[in-house]
Amino acid sequence: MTATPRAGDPVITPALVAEHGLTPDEFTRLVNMLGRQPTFTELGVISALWSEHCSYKHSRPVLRTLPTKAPWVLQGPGENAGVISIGEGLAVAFKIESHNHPSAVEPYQGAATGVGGILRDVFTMGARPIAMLNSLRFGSLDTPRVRYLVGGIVKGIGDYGNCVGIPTVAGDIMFDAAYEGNPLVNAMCVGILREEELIRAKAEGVGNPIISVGARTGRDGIHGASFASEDLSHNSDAKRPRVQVGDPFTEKLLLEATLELIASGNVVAIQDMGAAGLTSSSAEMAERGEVGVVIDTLKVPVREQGMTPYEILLSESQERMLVVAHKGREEAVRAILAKWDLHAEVIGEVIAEPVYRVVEGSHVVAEFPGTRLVTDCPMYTPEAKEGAAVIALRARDVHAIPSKPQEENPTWTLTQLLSSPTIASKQWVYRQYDSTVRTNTVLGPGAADAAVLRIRGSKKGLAVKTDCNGRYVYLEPRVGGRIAVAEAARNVACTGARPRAITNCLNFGNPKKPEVFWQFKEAVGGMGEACTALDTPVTGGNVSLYNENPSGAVYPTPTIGMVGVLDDVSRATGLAFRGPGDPIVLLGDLTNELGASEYLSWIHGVVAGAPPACDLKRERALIETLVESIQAGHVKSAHDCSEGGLAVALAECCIANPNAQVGATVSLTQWDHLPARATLFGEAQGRAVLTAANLPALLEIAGKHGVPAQVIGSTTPATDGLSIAVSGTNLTATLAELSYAYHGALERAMSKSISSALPTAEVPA
Amino acid sequence: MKFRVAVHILPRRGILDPQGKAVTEALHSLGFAEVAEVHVGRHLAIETQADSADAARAAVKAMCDKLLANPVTEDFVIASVEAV
Amino acid sequence: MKFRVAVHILPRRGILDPQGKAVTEALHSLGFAEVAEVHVGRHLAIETQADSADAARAAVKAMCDKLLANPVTEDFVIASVEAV
Amino acid sequence: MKVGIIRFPGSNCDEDAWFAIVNDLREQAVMLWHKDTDLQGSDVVILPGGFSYGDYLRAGAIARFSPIMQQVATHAARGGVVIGICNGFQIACEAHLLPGALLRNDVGYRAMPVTIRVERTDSPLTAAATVGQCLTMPIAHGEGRYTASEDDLDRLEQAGQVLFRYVDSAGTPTTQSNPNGSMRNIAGICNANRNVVGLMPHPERAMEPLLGSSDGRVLFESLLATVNA
Ligand SMILES: Nc1ncnc2c1ncn2[C@@H]1O[C@H](COP(=O)(O)OP(=O)(O)O)[C@@H](O)[C@H]1O
Ligand SMILES: [Mg+2]
Repeated sequence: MTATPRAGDPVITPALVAEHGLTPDEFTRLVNMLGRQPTFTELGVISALWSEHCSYKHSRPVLRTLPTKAPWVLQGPGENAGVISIGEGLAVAFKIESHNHPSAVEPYQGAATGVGGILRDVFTMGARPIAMLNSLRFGSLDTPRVRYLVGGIVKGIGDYGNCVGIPTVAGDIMFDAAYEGNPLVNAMCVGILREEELIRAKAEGVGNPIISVGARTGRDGIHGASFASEDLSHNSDAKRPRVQVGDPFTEKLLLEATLELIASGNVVAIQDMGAAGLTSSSAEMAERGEVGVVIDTLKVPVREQGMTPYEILLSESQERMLVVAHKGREEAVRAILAKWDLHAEVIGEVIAEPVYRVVEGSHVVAEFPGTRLVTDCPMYTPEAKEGAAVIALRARDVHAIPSKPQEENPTWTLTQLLSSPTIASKQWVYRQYDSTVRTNTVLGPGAADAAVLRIRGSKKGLAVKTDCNGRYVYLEPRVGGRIAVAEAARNVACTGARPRAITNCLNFGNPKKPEVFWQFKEAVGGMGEACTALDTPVTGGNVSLYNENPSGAVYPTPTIGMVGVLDDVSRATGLAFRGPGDPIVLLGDLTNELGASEYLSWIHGVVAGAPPACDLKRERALIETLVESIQAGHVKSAHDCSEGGLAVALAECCIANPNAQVGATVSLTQWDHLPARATLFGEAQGRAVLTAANLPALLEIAGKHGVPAQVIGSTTPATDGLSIAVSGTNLTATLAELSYAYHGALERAMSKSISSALPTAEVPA
Repeated sequence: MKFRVAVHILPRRGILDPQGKAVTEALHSLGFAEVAEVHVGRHLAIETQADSADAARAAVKAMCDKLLANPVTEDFVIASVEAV
Repeated sequence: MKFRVAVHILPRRGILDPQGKAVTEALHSLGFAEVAEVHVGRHLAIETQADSADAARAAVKAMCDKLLANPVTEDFVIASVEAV
Repeated sequence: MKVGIIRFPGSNCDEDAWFAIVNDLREQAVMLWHKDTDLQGSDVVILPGGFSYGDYLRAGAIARFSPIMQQVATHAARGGVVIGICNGFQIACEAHLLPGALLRNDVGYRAMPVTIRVERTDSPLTAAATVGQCLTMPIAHGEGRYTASEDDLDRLEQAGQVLFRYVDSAGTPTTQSNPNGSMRNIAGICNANRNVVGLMPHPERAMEPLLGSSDGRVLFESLLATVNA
């Protein structure tokens, strides 16, 4: 059969091809593949499948270099989500995904539908979602537009997850002018399943019906996938109607129905209709199963009259899934969905003939030979070259930057840093997220370096966290890529969990720019090195390119979503000091590193210097020390040193729990060869601040792993405040002043916002 | 002069209106089978000072454009302007 | 016949309307100092079959009494009934 | 004790309630589907938290018309115990099983631990507690601002129907300790017959020290004491 145009189809012109984002070479490839001119419908299908978002055409060769295997990895990259075994027959499915472009245009719905999409990716594997995380990057909060974005995005994430009833338990947020105009919204979902329940999105079995499940198809978000592959420019505003609206209520029904459907054994495969909707879900399922498919657009349940096959295939209406069922079980499938007030409609069939065919009743509107529609896309390896500007910034001698007069008093500097939105408590955000629903949250947002969840019926627990310091990656991509993994692993290990595997979301600029592609290659390289060294393979992820606007690209931001396992969840350790009289132990060492620090950026407005060195052997040793000593019960609290350095980490340990604050008296005078500001605010890697339950045992374990460990002070009653002796000066602060700076900063910044009155921040009721 | 201006804000046609859908289905199950469609939006009653009704209307339109309605997903109508 | 009925549902006077207050403050901070007060309620657009405009109005009133408005805290007004 | 937990489309604290009864209290529980028409001999009915019907229109407004709500009303009219938690409280108010209404919080959605003070012990949810006892447990809601007319509130107070109030760490109801703008800091009430109780905080999320608080236990133990009395 051959596809022929429908009455009223636009004529295929070079301009129309260009509008669909296809290069002339790509179009030639399409014509060769078909052996004829494409129909309009075929052009639409290919423009979606060969978009960056679906095809990974600029990133796939680089991604292939990442380590993806370990005995506990049950499913690596290539499926809806990665899956690892955690023993006892239990497995964890998890994945992170970006919704940057939709959120920039319509923050509330863009972020909400991002959460919806990643949830579906996890429950289509047969896993019950148990936790959500989110990683956000914004410009400066001084800008009303940024406050509007923050308000809408946070509310969108909260409303969706809260309504579905999945706790949002962790994440990370940073603010930097580099993200002005291009906020990053990465959402991660973690689910749990029994190993035997794992199901893959692989169409199989000739004659099996293909079923559309869930919401009806409307004209929402047509070409969202190609949209996500373009720079945000001024005329993006004209593309606004593409934005989809989420319905978390339907999602909740879909979640329950899907898990019931999988348990029923009636289905072969399930996939979310995400970016490029029906097109990509059906093509990807066919490709994995190496089978042909036929789909009849007249059978797809639609929300609006007169939708064309083109629109039906490319719609990104939310809360829909594509199911391949066993032949003859159609009624059983319908019955399960009907229980949840959802529809299921047979819209096609798995066929032996190796083609991807779309019909509208009896009219063939698209037909592609072969079953490799997605991977037959052209692959590119663009030129990669480091930008001269970054080389110069990195080479700058940041120690030559003079201190400000106010820094004479290091308490001033500390309170300034604690109120930097990047460091300050994110309570304003996570108070909008239900973090305790499902009653598994042992350590929620703000309580520990990573969130900890118990697993019912097991002694084990999971620790999860997202991280990435884009400023480090910008200034030295390979090192920044390593640090992103190392920091996420450290955060997870600080709760007592062994880091096990990662998912990642690669947020970069336009890959056709040599300096951007260089960042991409280097950062992924560094990430891979760290994953190998820390034994945390990559199980999946997502690439978001073209995060640019006329003023430039975002910082290269390879967000890491880390999953770790605690053997005994009752040992899970928080970051807050637990009471007076405990010895404070510093694991790791102090260095004279200030480059790329939050101190330079927030206090001096300087983004320069090399990021701190990241020695992966030492990171590994630190992690081993943390896991072993915490699981043995020798540790009362643990917090790693990250943005703001040791002084900020110590302050956070004192004030993190607003209801039970604890003072500390610390001496760092043995490092008097270092400048005080490097000692206090330098961001040397591989460090953590602990309080010991059993000091000799802790020191012994550190010694065994070759990790420097010293007692630097002890905890005191809250009334004693925080005091840190450094060479030549003394930092003393009341906990009240530290708390005011840290706990109130974000709320104060956002209270200038009018976003709480904005409509996007108000609907639905 | 003081005016009371009423504004209706409704989800744009064609954009998913989950709230309207839920209410429609609820009305059906309550026996109001004759209901074809419901859309749920916001009603704003704004009391404001202006020199004339036209000026009040223009000011409220500016408020809607700037803040009250979401240009991406909603349409608004200024339903009435009354002197009070 | 088919009718489009518009309903306004507003928080009863005297009941705290934090949303209205937030909108008022936001308008002030955007420079609309002339705004005295804003109340935010719901606007419903209902398309329904009925034999006459009066019958449509009566049916919608019944829907409001039963489901659409909360008698404890809200007042509703059937603002318009139009044949379509 | 047999507890029937009603699952509405959009309920999401139904399993949490089930675990609280079955795992923590070691009593019997049964999940009841909203389309069911039989309470299966439940002594106590729990309307759990969540977003029934997406909370579209108003929280709880659509769920109250679910088929099983007729049985719940009959059970309540016969003096049977009904507990509405969070969304369940909203449903109970919409169904007129409890007086008043729960409006949108003055500050927007809030998820955080709160402290509530037990005001009365003559209710099935507080029988095992003591007056003035302070309990810490999570809230997680956007529409929990308890509202009624001043007269109705006076009547509620007089009849001892206010069971819980939001308080500070010293046990005093203050504006600061009120997380949602509830009138008179009300966190939970009962009906005039004292057999239907609604509260916004989540006692079923505060059953184990591992999760940060076991202050919810005393409320579930109260149910047990009431049913076995
Ligand atoms: N977007 C968010 N959503 C939920 N929790 C968050 C978010 N951002 C930060 N948090 C929580 O706040 C705490 C501090 O986070 P972060 O500053 O990233 O810690 P660290 O510096 O150790 O990586 C963590 O418990 C984290 O999970
Ligand atoms: Mg940390």
